[in-house]
Amino acid sequence: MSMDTVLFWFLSLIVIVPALAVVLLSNPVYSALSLVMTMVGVAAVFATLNAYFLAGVQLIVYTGAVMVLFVMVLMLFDLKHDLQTFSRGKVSGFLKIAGVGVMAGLLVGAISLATKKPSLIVEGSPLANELAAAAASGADNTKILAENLFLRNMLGFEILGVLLLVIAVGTVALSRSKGGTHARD
Amino acid sequence: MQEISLLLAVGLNHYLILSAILFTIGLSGVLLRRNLIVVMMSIELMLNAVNISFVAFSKYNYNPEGQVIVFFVMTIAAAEAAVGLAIIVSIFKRFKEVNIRFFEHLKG
Amino acid sequence: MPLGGMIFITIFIAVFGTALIFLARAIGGLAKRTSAAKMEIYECGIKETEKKDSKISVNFYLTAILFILFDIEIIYMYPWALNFKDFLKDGTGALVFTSMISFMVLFIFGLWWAVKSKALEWEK
Amino acid sequence: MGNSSLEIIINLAKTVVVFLMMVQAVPILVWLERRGSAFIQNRFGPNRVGPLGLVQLLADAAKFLNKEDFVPDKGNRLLFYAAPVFALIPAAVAYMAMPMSTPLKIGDSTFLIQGYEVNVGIVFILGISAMAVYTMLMAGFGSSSKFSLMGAMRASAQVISYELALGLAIVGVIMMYGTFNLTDMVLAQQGAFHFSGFGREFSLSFLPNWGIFYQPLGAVIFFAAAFAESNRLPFDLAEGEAELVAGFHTEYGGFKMLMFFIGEYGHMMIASGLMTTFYFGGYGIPGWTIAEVYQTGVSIFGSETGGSIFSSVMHFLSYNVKFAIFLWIFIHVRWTLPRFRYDQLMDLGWKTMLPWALFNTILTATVIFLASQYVI
Repeated sequence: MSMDTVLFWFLSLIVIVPALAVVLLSNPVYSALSLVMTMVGVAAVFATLNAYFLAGVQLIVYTGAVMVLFVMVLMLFDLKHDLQTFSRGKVSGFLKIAGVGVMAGLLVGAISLATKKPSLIVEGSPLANELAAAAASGADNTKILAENLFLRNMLGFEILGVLLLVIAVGTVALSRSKGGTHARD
Repeated sequence: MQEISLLLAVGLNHYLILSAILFTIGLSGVLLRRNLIVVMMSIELMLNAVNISFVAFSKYNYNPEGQVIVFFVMTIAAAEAAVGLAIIVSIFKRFKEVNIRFFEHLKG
Repeated sequence: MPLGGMIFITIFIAVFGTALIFLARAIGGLAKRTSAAKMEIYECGIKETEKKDSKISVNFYLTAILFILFDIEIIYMYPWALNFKDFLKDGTGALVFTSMISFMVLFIFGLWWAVKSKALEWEK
Repeated sequence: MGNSSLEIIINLAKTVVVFLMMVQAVPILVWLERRGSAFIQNRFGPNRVGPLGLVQLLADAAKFLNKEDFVPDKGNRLLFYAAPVFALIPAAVAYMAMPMSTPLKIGDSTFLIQGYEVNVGIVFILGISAMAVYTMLMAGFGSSSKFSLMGAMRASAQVISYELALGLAIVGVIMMYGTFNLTDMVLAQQGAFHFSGFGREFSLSFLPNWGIFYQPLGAVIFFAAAFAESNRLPFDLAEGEAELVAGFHTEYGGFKMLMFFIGEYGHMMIASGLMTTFYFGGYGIPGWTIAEVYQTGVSIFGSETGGSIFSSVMHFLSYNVKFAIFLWIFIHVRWTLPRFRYDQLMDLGWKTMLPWALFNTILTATVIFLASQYVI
């Protein structure tokens, strides 16, 4: 057993067990904290895949920002245990079965597709050789990521900037809005 | 012999299966849970599962585009969480309730 | 990345901290229930009142939402800053510089809007 | 992690040693803080137990151990106990990545004087120390007290607000050194002040090549934001005694309280270490390059191992002197400045420091851009 193998199995445990806890625990605060654990595990999985910068971004964005917002909102509401955690009835029973079916289907599909090993390697694709070299030496490949992001995907980057601006404006407006048709009081 | 090599030689398949399991857990969370916030968290789980497979493909196919896409997905996911939670909070302020069963009122 | 070391030290600290808490509990013992008031939460000596409706200001989560959006914009600057000198050497510097400046203009506009719409105002 | 199993064991033991060093530094800092505050306020401070009151903290620890273990009835027991344990983790795991000296070469083996080296050091430290917010939220929610919850909300909103200014101040540093790796940054700050641009070379032989001379505004913003990050006065709104009793640790006492303190001092140490590494040359000694120190060691001890040990020890001392100066500034500021009001605090973070940090970034980028394009 090499170090990487042990790490992979340990990390998949770290990822999957809290993920199950997110779905199964009835207290939403515990769910949120389990999700934080999953996010940290996913960051570690990124690190085993040589995506060091993305692992850091996962930590900063997900555990440091998004999940803080989730936990803050949960504490703002002060929800205890959900009265009715899971959905009931015939329709939702069907949904449960369908969910398990999709799970099985995805697993089988993934395994069968992957074992065929289609050649997805783009021969001579730009930066591929650099990435291969970086992967072999275990060095930081953020510079390759940056070159790709800012030279080849500049339009997407600018559009995301606009999107973030629109969302900042929208959320402020949304949380400031008053009135509406369904107000109870 | 087959089982032992499956355990020892970690490759692309392993990461894909991990991603598939995580995605399915997230999907069942969306389908089964009734708390809106937990539903949102399950969506985050699904997005993370997709990210794992992107990064795995990026590593094993030597293609940096995968990592850039993950970067974009993270941005979109965070933006989605921000908007979603803003909506949930304004719903909660009005109805004092975050159970989806309750939102049948919002019909028509 | 030395993931093994990180996982090791995290587990070590968790075990260490738990052991310390149990040690303190073993030496000091559990709190003796001499009266019901002792086990209540502290509210300056007044009898505790159940909080049904939390009175926490909405501004807290509004701050958190704005934080997420601006934080991501800052994260985008990291790989750009890392590679900026290399871009300049490659001759693509002007293009990348302009694109980031326009991105920053969007950032400044968002910040200006958040300030102007009084989303960041706190009661004095 | 290393090649042989012996190296792996030594590297793992090293992380434990760094962690214990951090924990051991806390009593000394608390003593320094109490004596320092007494000195500033013209009092005595702890001076009864042991020489100069140095053993006071051991006595305090023994007293903490004897306190009875209190959990409020209404509280959430799991979160209440988990919060102090979790308070130790982010600070320690992040501090491990700080380079404290030159690597120690003994025979064929090389040992880094740090817990472990992370090649994306800055991003790693920022990401891990951002997780400290959960400690406060867990403690605030676990005690289910109004004061705790209010304190936790305030503290977390404050920490995340200042994280923006902190993260943006670092962009200028990354741009200058072109790396995320902390060791590479320290090596880039060796020698005398020099930089090339506008088609010529600038150098000043009497100044060290430290980041502070390139990024003065960034350094100021970084340091102020670091104060807010570690919840120290003048930014300790989370535990403003006048309004919130003690903030998120209102319900805590005894040893659990002490663990929160270790976490808080850990964040102070990270801030000081980062300040040293980014802006003050890390472990480098001004006017004495690493190679020269190594040669001096070789000439004194007559062997390469001796030179390596000498270099490690000297640089470790240099790092710790700078580190201690910043820790003292933390303590001194705490006892000289009054506390902000909450709206002033948020205004300072969002409306003053964030725009200035942005200005710093744009200025740095523009200067670097112009320096590479034009000749004076």
